[in-house]
Amino acid sequence: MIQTLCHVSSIEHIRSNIYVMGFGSSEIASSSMAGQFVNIKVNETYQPLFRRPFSIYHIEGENVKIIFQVFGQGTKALIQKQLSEKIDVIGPLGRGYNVRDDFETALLVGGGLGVAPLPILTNQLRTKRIVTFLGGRTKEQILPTYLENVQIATDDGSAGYKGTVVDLLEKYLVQEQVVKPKIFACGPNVMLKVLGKLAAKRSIPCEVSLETVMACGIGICQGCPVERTDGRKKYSLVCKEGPVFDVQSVVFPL
Amino acid sequence: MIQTLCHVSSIEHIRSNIYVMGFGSSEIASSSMAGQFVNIKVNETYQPLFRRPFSIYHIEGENVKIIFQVFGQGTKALIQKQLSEKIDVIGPLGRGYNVRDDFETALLVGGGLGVAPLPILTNQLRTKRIVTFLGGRTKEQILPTYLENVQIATDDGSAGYKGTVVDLLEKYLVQEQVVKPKIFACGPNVMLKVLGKLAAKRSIPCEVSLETVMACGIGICQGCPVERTDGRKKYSLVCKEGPVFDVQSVVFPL
Amino acid sequence: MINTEVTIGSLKLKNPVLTASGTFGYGDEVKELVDVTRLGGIITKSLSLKPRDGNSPNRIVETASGLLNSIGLANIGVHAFIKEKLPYLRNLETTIIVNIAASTIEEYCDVLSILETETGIDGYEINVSCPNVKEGGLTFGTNCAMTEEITRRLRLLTKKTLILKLTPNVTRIAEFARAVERAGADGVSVVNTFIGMAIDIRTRKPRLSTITGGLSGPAIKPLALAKVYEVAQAVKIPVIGIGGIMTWEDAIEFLLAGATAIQVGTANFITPSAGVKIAEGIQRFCEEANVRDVRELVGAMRSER
Amino acid sequence: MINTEVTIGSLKLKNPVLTASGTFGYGDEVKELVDVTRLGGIITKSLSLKPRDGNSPNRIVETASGLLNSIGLANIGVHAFIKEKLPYLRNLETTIIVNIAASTIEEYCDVLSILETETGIDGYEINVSCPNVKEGGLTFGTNCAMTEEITRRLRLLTKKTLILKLTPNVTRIAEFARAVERAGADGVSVVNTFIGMAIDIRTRKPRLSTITGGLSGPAIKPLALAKVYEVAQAVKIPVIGIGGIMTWEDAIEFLLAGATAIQVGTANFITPSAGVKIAEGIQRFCEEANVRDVRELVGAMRSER
Ligand SMILES: Cc1cc2nc3c(=O)[nH]c(=O)nc-3n(C[C@H](O)[C@H](O)[C@H](O)COP(=O)(O)OP(=O)(O)OC[C@H]3O[C@@H](n4cnc5c(N)ncnc54)[C@H](O)[C@@H]3O)c2cc1C
Ligand SMILES: Cc1cc2nc3c(=O)[nH]c(=O)nc-3n(C[C@H](O)[C@H](O)[C@H](O)COP(=O)(O)OP(=O)(O)OC[C@H]3O[C@@H](n4cnc5c(N)ncnc54)[C@H](O)[C@@H]3O)c2cc1C
Ligand SMILES: Cc1cc2nc3c(=O)[nH]c(=O)nc-3n(C[C@H](O)[C@H](O)[C@H](O)COP(=O)(O)O)c2cc1C
Ligand SMILES: Cc1cc2nc3c(=O)[nH]c(=O)nc-3n(C[C@H](O)[C@H](O)[C@H](O)COP(=O)(O)O)c2cc1C
Ligand code: FES
Ligand code: FES
Repeated sequence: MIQTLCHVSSIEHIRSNIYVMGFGSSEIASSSMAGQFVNIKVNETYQPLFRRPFSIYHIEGENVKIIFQVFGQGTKALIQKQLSEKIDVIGPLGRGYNVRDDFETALLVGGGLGVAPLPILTNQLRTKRIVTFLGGRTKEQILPTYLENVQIATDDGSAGYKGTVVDLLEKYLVQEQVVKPKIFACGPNVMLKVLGKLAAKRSIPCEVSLETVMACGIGICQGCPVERTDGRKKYSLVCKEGPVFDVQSVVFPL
Repeated sequence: MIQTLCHVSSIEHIRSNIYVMGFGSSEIASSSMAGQFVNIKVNETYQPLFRRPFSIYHIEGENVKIIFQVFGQGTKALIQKQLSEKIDVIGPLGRGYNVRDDFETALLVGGGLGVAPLPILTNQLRTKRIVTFLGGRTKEQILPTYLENVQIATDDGSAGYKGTVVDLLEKYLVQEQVVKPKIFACGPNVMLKVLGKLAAKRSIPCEVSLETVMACGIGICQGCPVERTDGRKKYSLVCKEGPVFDVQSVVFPL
Repeated sequence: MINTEVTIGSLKLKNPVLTASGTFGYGDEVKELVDVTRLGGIITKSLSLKPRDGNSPNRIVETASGLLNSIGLANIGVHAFIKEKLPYLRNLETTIIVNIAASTIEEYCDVLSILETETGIDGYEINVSCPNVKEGGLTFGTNCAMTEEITRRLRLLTKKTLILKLTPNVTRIAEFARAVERAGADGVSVVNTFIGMAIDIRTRKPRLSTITGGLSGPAIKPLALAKVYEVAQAVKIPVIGIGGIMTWEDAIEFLLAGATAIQVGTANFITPSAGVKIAEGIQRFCEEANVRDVRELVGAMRSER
Repeated sequence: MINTEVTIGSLKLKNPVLTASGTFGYGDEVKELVDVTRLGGIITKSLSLKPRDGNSPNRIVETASGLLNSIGLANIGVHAFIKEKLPYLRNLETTIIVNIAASTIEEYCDVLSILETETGIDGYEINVSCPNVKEGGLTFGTNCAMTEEITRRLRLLTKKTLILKLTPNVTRIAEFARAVERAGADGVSVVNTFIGMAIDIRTRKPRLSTITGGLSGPAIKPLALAKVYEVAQAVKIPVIGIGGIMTWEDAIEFLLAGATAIQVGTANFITPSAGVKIAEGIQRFCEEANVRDVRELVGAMRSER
């Protein structure tokens, strides 16, 4: 974990309001685990006041890439950046996916921009068999770059299976013989919650990456609790003990 | 006086941290009097919260130009603007110089960026004889563009007379026969105060443009008082009753 | 058709958006920039019996998302108001509420009595909460019994809508709201500015000539909203929400917290037509959220867990 | 050589910059990002007798230049603190001040007594001002007699530096400061957060699970500075200024207003090394302004007109 001023190395406009931005930091690039995030101060003003957390999307040499949708003040400020301008980044942060478990098939599930941690994850799962399931409202929301064996679900049927990505995964599990599977997911809470039920029913281990509002991202504000199911303690901090959790260990706030 | 979203039509980097910016507004361009100002919302955030007032520098067709020095949050945000981006301007505001008095020679005096209202003033004084006195710390601060019969004073002697611009004016008045003069000035308060004494001594009418912090620029906040000497009332509002005042009518806050 | 009309005492406002006292002059300064007839109403700059010069400069400081002011109730006095400003205001098709400030109970009574003889005034807002004057102001506004007494005395003098404007600089604002309700006020305006200060570290002098001043603007919005909520829980008379309202979204927050109407202050300095835009935004929000009467929003925050 | 050391009670701080309770964890979370030995000291997250889970989410809202929080004093409890955190803190070359929160006077006494048996703690800051808990918190902090009584009782239990942390949510904070001075406190921390609130207009729900919370950050700086000034005029014990300090310039303002030391809170969330940078900035300012002892700045505002 470091705080560093790094140069913006790439800004790609992917589609409609989705951008991929790269910045150079050999320290972050060399130490990031899939599912971890960076916390970015998008400008030098108090508007916005907080940093904005973004999943690490891809690592290319010394460059760390994030993918984001232009949404509010933070992301609007971010796309104002010019190439080689400096940005203030803290990372890598949080606990990522556990890729060292005993499993053979990695089932990657991304809903909408929940695809964000899947490319770096794909990279770090090189020795495993990977099947990737992407869901979105329309085909526009499907971002298969860097991914392997991609299966698509869209709400409006504009690409792939018409329905939710969890339904698609369920159909796949029914139809195919999957050897020692483990699910790695990221997406909206509603999706993760339904996915948790499917994983429980089929006894498949499943890790999910959560989002909450974060003031600090490093465990000093206590602002990002997620309720636990295991009774050991009431809450975990998403920024420090997560953002990746065993899907069965957390209660999804809807 | 209108509020208008207008396009940035030009951004010129004049020298070191001084810029001239133009924006298109036929209404403002056609109704501006020398000494009036525009009040600009430099971005859409609350940082800075207030508009920033700038003297009207020059009018070119439909384009209104301002000149400014990059200083703090407002001017930093202003130079981020791209050509043809929109900015939110209120203007023209305030009471400008009275160019219809009974005088024959206009003595224009500008200290530093106090040169700002002099080009438009020069234009509106076309029928008079004009002599312009510019002062600055160094030659870098002298901006003679659009001006007539320019005489220069610098503190360090790097251009023209070595000394203050008021001293230079005094020398000029001693040496030359000036017919029915009137002084039009803008600059730091210390300069205007000394100038006021010279004008009083020589019984020359003298109007000066003042600066204060302004929250509204249109007379609704009562935030911009300048103390009066004439006892009629204690304060005048710089934004509405000024920014141009008879130098003998105001007390300079130093 | 959506109903945007709200009622405070006997007063009907065509929409819930008023301009806050001291932030819209006497209403005539901005006529070139704003169609004031589209506001719910105008609250004029605080008037005192005699004209007041106001505090010496500097009176204004810009802070992070805020405005610190120490105007000191500079105003032309009630007589000049009647002569120079009221004729214009009287003919406007919008509600006119005159704000009164004073240093003694008698002065409040005098100013109100003088105004009572005039036509064209729809109601009064009583400023017992200015942080920037030596006498009156907060000495009254932080004294609950005094605030109650002022209300009681003024109530005897007018049948028009009487609104007390409270200061947030107290431990329990609800007590003050209850006191003025008891004393017969038709509404409470919540809040005036928060006491604040800034220092120029270069000169080591306070940035305001009076050392402390009042903070307004977006910075105080969360604080003002909490005060409005506290008061709305405590009294039955309408609450008028004020503090950092810059957009229609901000205004809706205040309505949901329990405000029947809102006032736009600092926003006018940046965009004099802010109030009109906010009124339009509220209307549009109602259309889109299928709210047929803006009053349905008042206090409609869902606080169940 | 410039002296940057300041004294609070018997405690010497190597420089006037402390990290504020609840905004720097227990000091160990940030060791990769900050050289904590360059701080004047660390004030740890409020400790209660038993661990506290804290409030349910959502606990955090970003506002205009501000942070609204309702953490609810989530903490590991005094025993776990002693076991898990103190060993690390004890060995740091910086001052450690432990902040204590409680729901009863007895609990304050119990926690302090337990901590008294440990080495490595240099002083205590008593939080009687948390706006986000049902019991204790503001019920104490807005009650002057109670605040005085807590101070008196705790004073009997320790010879270490005892600091009371006051809430700004009162009419006259100076009265509280005088009460704790009278009761034997070595210093007062001014201020905790301001009560605030925000509503999600789409869901119509409050953005915080507790409806209201506490506002911190740049938005409150002018307000906090006015409170510090008020308190510094009223008491002789050192005042520790807190509220919206993001830069060394902000810190100097608080010193000039009368603070002997300052605390950095919200700024840590954006830049965990903010405190160190502020300490460096103060030092540099002294060098450039030819101030040989930082204590010369304390209360050095020039308020003559
Ligand atoms: C661990 C983590 C990883 C993330 N990774 C990514 C990523 O890879 N790509 C990406 O685009 N975003 C990601 N986010 C979200 C991101 O941090 C920003 O919140 C988001 O980009 C919007 O920021 P903004 O400043 O543009 O909008 P804001 O101005 O902050 O938000 C506008 C509105 O949306 C609401 N809002 C903002 N964020 C959230 C949220 N997370 N949940 C609910 N409401 C919200 C706000 O309350 C506000 O009303 C991640 C968040 C976390 C916690
Ligand atoms: C009628 C009028 C006309 C003006 N015309 C011009 C012009 O033509 N060109 C130009 O460059 N500027 C002009 N100004 C000043 C301008 O409005 C801005 O104040 C200035 O550009 C600095 O703004 P900023 O946001 O960059 O700095 P800020 O961030 O506002 O200021 C940084 C620091 O400087 C101080 N400061 C800012 N402005 C002033 C001031 N006027 N007096 C004393 N201290 C101040 C602030 O208190 C702050 O500490 C004019 C002002 C007025 C009132
Ligand atoms: C420059 C200025 C002058 C003000 N003058 C008055 C006044 O004369 N009387 C009054 O009751 N309130 C006055 N106020 C307070 C406002 O009416 C309002 O209560 C406060 O600014 C908070 O609202 P805002 O955040 O929308 O500005 C003034 C506020 C400002 C900023
Ligand atoms: C997330 C958060 C948690 C806090 N927790 C505590 C706490 O446990 N005990 C306490 O005394 N103050 C607590 N505070 C208050 C801060 O210590 C400080 O007084 C306040 O934030 C104002 O300073 P700032 O504007 O620099 O943040 C907390 C503040 C924040 C923002
Ligand atoms: S975001 Fe601060 S503790 Fe998690
Ligand atoms: S700046 Fe508002 S009255 Fe002049």
